[in-house]
Amino acid sequence: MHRFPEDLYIPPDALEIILDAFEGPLDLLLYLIKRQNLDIRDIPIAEITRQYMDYVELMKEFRLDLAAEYLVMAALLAEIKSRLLLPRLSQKQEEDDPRAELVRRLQEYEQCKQAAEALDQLPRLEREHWQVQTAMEVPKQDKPLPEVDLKELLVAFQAVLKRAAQFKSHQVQREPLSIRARMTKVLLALQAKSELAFSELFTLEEGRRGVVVSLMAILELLKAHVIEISQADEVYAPLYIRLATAESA
Amino acid sequence: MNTELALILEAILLTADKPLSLEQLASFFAEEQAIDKTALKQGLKQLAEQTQTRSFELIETASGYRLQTKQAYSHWVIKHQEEKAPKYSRVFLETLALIAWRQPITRAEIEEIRGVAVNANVLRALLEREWIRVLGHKEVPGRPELLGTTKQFLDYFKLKSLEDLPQLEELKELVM
Amino acid sequence: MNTELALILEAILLTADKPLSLEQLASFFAEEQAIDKTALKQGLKQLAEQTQTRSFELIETASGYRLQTKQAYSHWVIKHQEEKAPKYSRVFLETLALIAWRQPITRAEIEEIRGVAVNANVLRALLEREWIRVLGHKEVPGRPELLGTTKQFLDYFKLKSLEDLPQLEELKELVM
Repeated sequence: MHRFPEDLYIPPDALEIILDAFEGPLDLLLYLIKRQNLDIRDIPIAEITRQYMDYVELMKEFRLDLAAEYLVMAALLAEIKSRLLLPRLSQKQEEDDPRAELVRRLQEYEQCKQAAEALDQLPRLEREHWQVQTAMEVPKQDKPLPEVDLKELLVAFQAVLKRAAQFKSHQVQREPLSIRARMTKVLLALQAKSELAFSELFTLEEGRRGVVVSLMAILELLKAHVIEISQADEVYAPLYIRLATAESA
Repeated sequence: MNTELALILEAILLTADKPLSLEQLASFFAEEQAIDKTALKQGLKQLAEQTQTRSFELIETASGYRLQTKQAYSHWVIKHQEEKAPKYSRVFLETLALIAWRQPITRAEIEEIRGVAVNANVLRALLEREWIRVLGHKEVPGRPELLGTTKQFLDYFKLKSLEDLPQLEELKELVM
Repeated sequence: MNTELALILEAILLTADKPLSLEQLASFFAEEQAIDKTALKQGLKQLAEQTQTRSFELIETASGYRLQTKQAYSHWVIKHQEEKAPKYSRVFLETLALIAWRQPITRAEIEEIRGVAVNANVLRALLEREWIRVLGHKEVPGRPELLGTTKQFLDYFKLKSLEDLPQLEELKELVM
């Protein structure tokens, strides 16, 4: 069993907090450097790598869900360490400190942290200040309601689907609207009449396609536990549809 | 402290969204600073005096105290309402769009697609405008409401039926 | 009329639900009483002076003027909220900070600096609050979106412009 890094306080029952406490590998590295008052620009790579690996091992030991980024950083540190150990062949290489890129990233991240703190310090609404308002006693006019154009609505729909797709790995599936529209129709009919015969939900004039749409809508509603179907105990008794009740769910 | 009390009360009332009773006002003060009704009333009296030179005044309604614009200024203030045609927010339009194209849909499903909590005010506004209604309940734990559009919605957008809602593919043509 | 103007402005701002620009304020006055910007500014200055003895103050943010409670009263006013003031997580603040200071910036660039994947919920919450927006696309393969902050962001943090963001320390050179 690994030793806990000495100066990190770990609440006994919440080891996950170690992982939560850091925003990522750069944050963890920065913490290791800062707590020893080291200069970011001149990190003792071997020592810092050892400490970093201690944490990573500890996290692995407790089977914490270690983000891949932590392992990538571990590999990078090991690589820098080995390059530093290699004998320097020429003058030119001396200028080329293998740590340079890491230092740049650490500095950049530190600056980001600093910016976040600066932002948090700014006085803001809902914490230091509130917008003030007085009540207004004016004759209530008929306030015109906002107007909406169907095109606007369609654009909003497209925007929300686009955003959803961006944030999700799977596309929001496109269902034919006709089925969804029919689902609403069925529900409205069930609100007017608590029970409907299965056959009442089909309009033969709509033809084959209409019947299929109705059937799909009914199946969708069944699947979603919104309606239920019942049949009397006779073989050819008609099917009845009603809104699902809690007991039937 | 006394003048200070009037100002604290002013700050509280200016950020309240409804009239506040004496009890409610008292609850704004921590135990160690507890303030009795007499002191509160005195603070309010002082505030009322101080606002004589301001554009707003302290009034007491059935449910408590509130600061409101003086009548003399209603002439200007009323123009807030005359402001150009109001517009619905993006949140409003997106919520309505999802209810229209994806009905019957639950609140949780809207949240799932939009990725953020559904704004209660938006739903209320949609219900008030009678553009949406509760079609039924999904018989799963919590029995969430299934939302759908109304006839009024169709009428407003001059649609004969939901099938007439344009498909996304038509967007290009519409925008052109 | 002069003191009166300050009070009229007070009444208008006290009944506004967002900051109002000089142009917007001017539109509250009828043609026959038209007020030019110099006069308006003077009225606002007077109002600012008058509110020195009140619990609220006049401030100018990116989109205009607004009246807000003075910081000294936040202690009381905060009790309107059932919970404590919203606290933003480090991920939230760091992501927002990068977008604010480094805009226009792509999602990949944020990931590169923070060393971890961007949290989709954070971006969504920022978009929903309308603190960030898509400014355009970077013309590289994949055409990633370029993110930047909005006026609402500036208003919330009481900033007049992006230049008012606190200065950050410069990056230093590597010690060799």
